[in-house]
Amino acid sequence: IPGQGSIPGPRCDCTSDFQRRNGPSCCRGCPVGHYMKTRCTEPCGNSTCLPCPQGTFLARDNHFKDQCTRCQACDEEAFQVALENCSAVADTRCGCKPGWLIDCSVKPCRESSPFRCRPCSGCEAMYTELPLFWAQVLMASLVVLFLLGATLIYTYRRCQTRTPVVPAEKAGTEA
Amino acid sequence: IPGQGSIPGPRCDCTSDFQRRNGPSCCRGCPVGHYMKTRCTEPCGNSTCLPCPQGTFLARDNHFKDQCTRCQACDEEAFQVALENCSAVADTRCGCKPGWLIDCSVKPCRESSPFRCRPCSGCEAMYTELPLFWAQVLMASLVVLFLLGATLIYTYRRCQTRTPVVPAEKAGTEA
Amino acid sequence: PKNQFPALHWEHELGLAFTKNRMKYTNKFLVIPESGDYFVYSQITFRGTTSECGSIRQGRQQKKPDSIIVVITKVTDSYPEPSQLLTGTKSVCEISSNWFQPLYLGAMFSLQEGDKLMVNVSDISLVDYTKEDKTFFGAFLL
Amino acid sequence: PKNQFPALHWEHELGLAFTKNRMKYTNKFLVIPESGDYFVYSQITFRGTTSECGSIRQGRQQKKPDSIIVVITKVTDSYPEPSQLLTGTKSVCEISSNWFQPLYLGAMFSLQEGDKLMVNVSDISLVDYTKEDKTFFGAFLL
Amino acid sequence: PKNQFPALHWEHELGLAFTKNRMKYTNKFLVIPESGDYFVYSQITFRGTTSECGSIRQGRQQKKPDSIIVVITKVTDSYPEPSQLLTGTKSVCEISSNWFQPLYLGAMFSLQEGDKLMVNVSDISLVDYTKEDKTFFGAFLL
Repeated sequence: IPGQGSIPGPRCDCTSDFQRRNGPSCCRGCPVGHYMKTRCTEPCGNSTCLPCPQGTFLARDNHFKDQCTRCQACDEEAFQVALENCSAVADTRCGCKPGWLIDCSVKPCRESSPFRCRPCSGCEAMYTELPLFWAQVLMASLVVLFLLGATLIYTYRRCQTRTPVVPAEKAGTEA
Repeated sequence: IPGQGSIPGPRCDCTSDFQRRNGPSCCRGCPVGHYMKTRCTEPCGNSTCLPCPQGTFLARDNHFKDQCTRCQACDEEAFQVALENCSAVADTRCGCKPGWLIDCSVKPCRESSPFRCRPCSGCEAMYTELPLFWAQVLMASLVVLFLLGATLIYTYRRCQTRTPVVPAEKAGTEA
Repeated sequence: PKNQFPALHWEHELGLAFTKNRMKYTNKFLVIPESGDYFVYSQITFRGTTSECGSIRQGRQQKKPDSIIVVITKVTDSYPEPSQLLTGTKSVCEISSNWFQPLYLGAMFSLQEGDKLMVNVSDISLVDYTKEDKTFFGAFLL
Repeated sequence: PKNQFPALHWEHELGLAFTKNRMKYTNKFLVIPESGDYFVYSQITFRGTTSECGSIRQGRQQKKPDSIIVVITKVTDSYPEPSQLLTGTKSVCEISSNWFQPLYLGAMFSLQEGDKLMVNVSDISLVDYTKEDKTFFGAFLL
Repeated sequence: PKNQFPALHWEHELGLAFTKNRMKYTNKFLVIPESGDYFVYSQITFRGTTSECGSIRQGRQQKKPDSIIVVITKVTDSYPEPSQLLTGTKSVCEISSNWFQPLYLGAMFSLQEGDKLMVNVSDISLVDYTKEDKTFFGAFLL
């Protein structure tokens, strides 16, 4: 009936942070670490929210998700460890044991890229200043130089031994 | 009623080139560059045909296809260009700019094989008889040989100039 | 027709293979019994010995790969040319003495009664037809 | 949001593409018209020229591969973060002058009316968009 | 039984995983609740460090590749041996320091009430179990 005044109940216009349109009615969302079991029955009422089961989480609040997200597992084959175990409010944080280094498995390395953990003793040698390739180039040129030098000295010596020691005063006449 | 003579209307036996069985009735097909919107209603009538929308084509006529085929796109990452843009009656024809060569991406190369375009200036050098790698190896060994030869000749010459010409009869006493 | 790749024959009765609800198989084609939306799928396992591209002996200049291609093609009375519904295409340049790998395809299409589906491959000699669980082809009405 | 991979645009009307039964496509998203179980699938064909990893010239020390990734992501009003439904991820270290390969994904999910699905890829410049039978994305109610 | 490959354990309740309409999951098996045609599918993402085959240092002689295999197997009361419904098999000979790739399978089968489906893999240590969107297994009645 047009013009019917509505009883001035608590404001329920789905605009405040805590009430959001979810399906037909306007409900309070679920807090972090909880999933929505059932929607609220009366306007701006509370949804029924239950805690995320072990092995799942939800990191945001005031939501209507009916399923918690699976926690990721750390890749033990790649020697990863859980720096932070999964909780109802945050995913597992995988990393490396103290003294082990993160070695990204791909290039370019992205936030979600797979990685392996390497014991640090190995990583000093790997992260020497001079990348391996240039070390090889350096070695090769040293060898070549050495060889060249050796041939030079050898041929030079051979000249020396065959020439008799020329007495100083005769030296002039040869020029 | 058996034996009922049929009125000798226009022949509509679905055998002529323009009338073909399509579903219950026998209709005229759609022309090239058009798709069939709706079938003909009376025997051997015209189907309702509409032009292919931008980005699609149909290259054959007298057909009942209700959807035009998507035009292919040229692979810009591989420097391809549209030699002929897609029209309602023909697919895009992809190729290379003038002065660029088609470099098939696979071996054996087929009609539908992917290809890249290479600037021609580059391609003469690339298609020299002697594959690039062996040319490099050849060059390198020539340089090394030249260097060795030069050092030998230089040192040999240096020995020669300093040894006086030894008269033949004195040669024996040195051995 | 666009691609002249050869079409494969299929077993349609023995073992895991079957046709039902008026879906027919004749001469390399699955024949659609009634118009509607169908999910069409196929896996082809390819295998071969190493190609020239993978033999890295003749120096390091990078070679062109071979390729394996599978195409699910529709033939229809309403149009004189077949159309390519699904294509799986992969380059092959393996350094091992031999190689094998599958290509899987699957998607939904609106098909008409009488439409025919076939599977074409770039090289039949590379298809591993030895086991029905490795190479297969099917369609069902949604 | 977890992965900041770029999302792909899709053609949804021309050629083999279509939307029906109130399934909508807007601005890179398929919009779910009614709650239920859906089969969601996609194939992305990637192609590229050989990466640094495959060029074995500079000595034999094994290199890190590049990678190609496709993710089918759900965006929903009920939760402020998108969730990854399906991920195809493959390392790439080809020795040939160029390479191309598809990644296919498909599975069933319980989706809500208004949920939006998109396809993200690690590198858009590697996606082969030239033909609709090589790169596609779809969903249907079971 | 034909292939002695180990079977995988699956999560069937948490995250994206679910069972409904009397489909059960027990001890590595999906149990078929009623006879009918089912679409069965799975993706396994494998990952590993480079095998001997890929290390090209020891001379150029081509080596035999390793392989990754996934098999969807049906176990039924009506017959004492399991039967292989779907097999994905790929050779692996990567030159990069590590590799990762998925194998996807999916097809329709006529199954009986009580039939059990499992997924076997050639080497469990190569399976990337870290995220549910990369490795999954499912079936639904058509």
